[in-house]
Amino acid sequence: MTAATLAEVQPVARVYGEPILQMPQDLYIPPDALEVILDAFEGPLDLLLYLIRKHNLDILDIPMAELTRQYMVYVDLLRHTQLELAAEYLVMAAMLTEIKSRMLLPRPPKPQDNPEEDPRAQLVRRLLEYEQMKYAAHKLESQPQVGRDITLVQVYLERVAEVRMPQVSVLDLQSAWESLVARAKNTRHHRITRHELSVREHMTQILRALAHGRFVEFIELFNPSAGVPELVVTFLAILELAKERLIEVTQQEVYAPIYVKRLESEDHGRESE
Amino acid sequence: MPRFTSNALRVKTMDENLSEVKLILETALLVSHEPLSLHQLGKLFETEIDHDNLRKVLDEIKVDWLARGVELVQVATGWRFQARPEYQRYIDRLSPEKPPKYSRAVLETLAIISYRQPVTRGDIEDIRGVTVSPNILKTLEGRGWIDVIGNREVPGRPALYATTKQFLDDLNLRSLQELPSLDQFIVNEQMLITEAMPEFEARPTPQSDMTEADAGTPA
Amino acid sequence: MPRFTSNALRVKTMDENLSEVKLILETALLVSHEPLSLHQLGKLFETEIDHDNLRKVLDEIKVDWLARGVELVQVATGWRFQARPEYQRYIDRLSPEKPPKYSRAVLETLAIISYRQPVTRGDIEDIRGVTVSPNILKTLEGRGWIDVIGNREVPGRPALYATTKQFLDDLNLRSLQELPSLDQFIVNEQMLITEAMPEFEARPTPQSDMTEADAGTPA
Repeated sequence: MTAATLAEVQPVARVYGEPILQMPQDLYIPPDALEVILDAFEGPLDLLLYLIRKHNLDILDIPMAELTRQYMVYVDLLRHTQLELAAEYLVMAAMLTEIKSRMLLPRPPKPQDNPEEDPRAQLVRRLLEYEQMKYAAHKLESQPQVGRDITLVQVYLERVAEVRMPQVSVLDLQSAWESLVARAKNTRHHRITRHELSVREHMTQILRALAHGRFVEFIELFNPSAGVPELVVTFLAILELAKERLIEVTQQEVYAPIYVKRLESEDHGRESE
Repeated sequence: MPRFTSNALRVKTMDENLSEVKLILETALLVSHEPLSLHQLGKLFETEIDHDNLRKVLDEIKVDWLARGVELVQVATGWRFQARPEYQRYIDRLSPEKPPKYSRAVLETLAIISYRQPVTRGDIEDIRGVTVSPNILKTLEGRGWIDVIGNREVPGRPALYATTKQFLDDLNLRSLQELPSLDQFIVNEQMLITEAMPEFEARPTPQSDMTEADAGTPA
Repeated sequence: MPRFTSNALRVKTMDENLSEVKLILETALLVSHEPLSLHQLGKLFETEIDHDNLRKVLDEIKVDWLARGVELVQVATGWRFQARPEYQRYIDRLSPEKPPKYSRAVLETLAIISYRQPVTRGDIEDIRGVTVSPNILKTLEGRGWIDVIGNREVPGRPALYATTKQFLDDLNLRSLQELPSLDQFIVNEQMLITEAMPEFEARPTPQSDMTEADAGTPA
């Protein structure tokens, strides 16, 4: 191993309990340290990049022979323990060898339309791409992160378990009615006109007004200020109620006040409920 | 654990110090998932702050938040910020759960009562062509949308159902007349080509319609 | 559908209305577990408020909170309140729990997906020069930071990975354009030697394992 040039205090790794105080300065890594050190790299590209950067090699002028020899040593050592990783280093070694051999071969005259690329160019591109992504990973890691550097506000909300009631719209009612009529079409027709609805609404109102079996004077059921159509509809509602035997309309004598009363309680009483 | 010197607390005057303490307490309480006890709140600071002083600052924060949608409250395990209940309905709109739906039987029964009131259960059964379970009427009564307004004077004195004022309110109607007219439907039924869906505006209806309808109903 | 009237919004003056809108927005943002988009914020109100006006009110809230320990920020999926970084060290004293620290393999994979998306596992392997274990992708998917957005139409139809909006939210970003620029890398290429250098931890080495394995393997 060459003399240490960096004075590092923390051991970078331990091999057989012995601290390694710095990364190996040579391309050559002692076999003892290899496993530990290779573990620290993400793969052959990472190691190659490290070696190039560490030795301040020109990325365009990699000493291929030396690197290749070194890689073969790694492959040999790795194949016992990490076969898959060994394969990846082997691929890299093969690539390095190929580059080296192509550089040694005499170059044939290049055809004009297919200029031969420097065999190292592709490797260099890959190394630069990888290095850029390592840089990107570093940048991403230093980006503030929720949970690590940023805490989100979270104010408590006591949710009252509200019973949610189904919502019904008038359109729901309309379509329910339409499907009813569609179903009953063959037997009967239900024609609900606006006019009839208003009569029915008044029937309900009158029955409510006559609650508790009290007598109400006929004219009290009318609201004279509401206009003629309203009066007519109220009158129709009273007639309809009388026809359905829901109310009783009585008059003692001609021109005496007319009284209206609900029919029920007189004959039957509420005990039937 | 290494403790870093707090620049924020290394301040010149007491007042400044206090306002920073307040900000730190407020921030911690806003981000905390659970109530923070005085003991926990004390741990926020390098220099010890006694509980009386902490309580004083917390009371100040409480006052600061009086006019907001969120309030600082003290619960069994400590202090926490919580949204005022009045704001829940707004927040609920963010994650609307599918509201429950009434069954077709309930909707049809409601439609019959709305359009044909007052009606007995028998009337409803006649129109629907099937038995009406008491649960359906109970559901609608429970909702406050229908009630019994009397009994029909026929054997058995069946109860007469009608819709309530609350039904109109809940459906945003002023009167039953604002229910969709079904005239349009009848026209369609008669295979006369017409355009759009019925609209809610009042349309004059021929008086004779009702008479006809009545006459047309088989006795 | 009938819309029910909101008392809180039925106010006398424009000013009152606006301050109520502000309180509702602030409260919803303080309570929400995730960022709220303008669309979601709009749903808080009965009456429609256009996005420009919402944005104006949000900006006002932002200003209101300038001198506090908490700030209103906009990220990819919307707006959220978060503690200012200066206050993080106080908060850390309350709950020192941190999300997992990722290995270099995970970080490099994430970087490649972030900056080169959409990419297949093969693309990632080409760049890193090693096999990408499925666990790495699972880790990132589990965090909700990446997902499969399709398949490349080549033999085997490999899955295409991309980053999610949650990834942007978690990194406090509004869009991929806000990812740290890599331009500097090209300029400072030569200065990367130390930054790119792997860190070594003093790790107990399975020495005996290696010896055994070596010994056990026939030469």
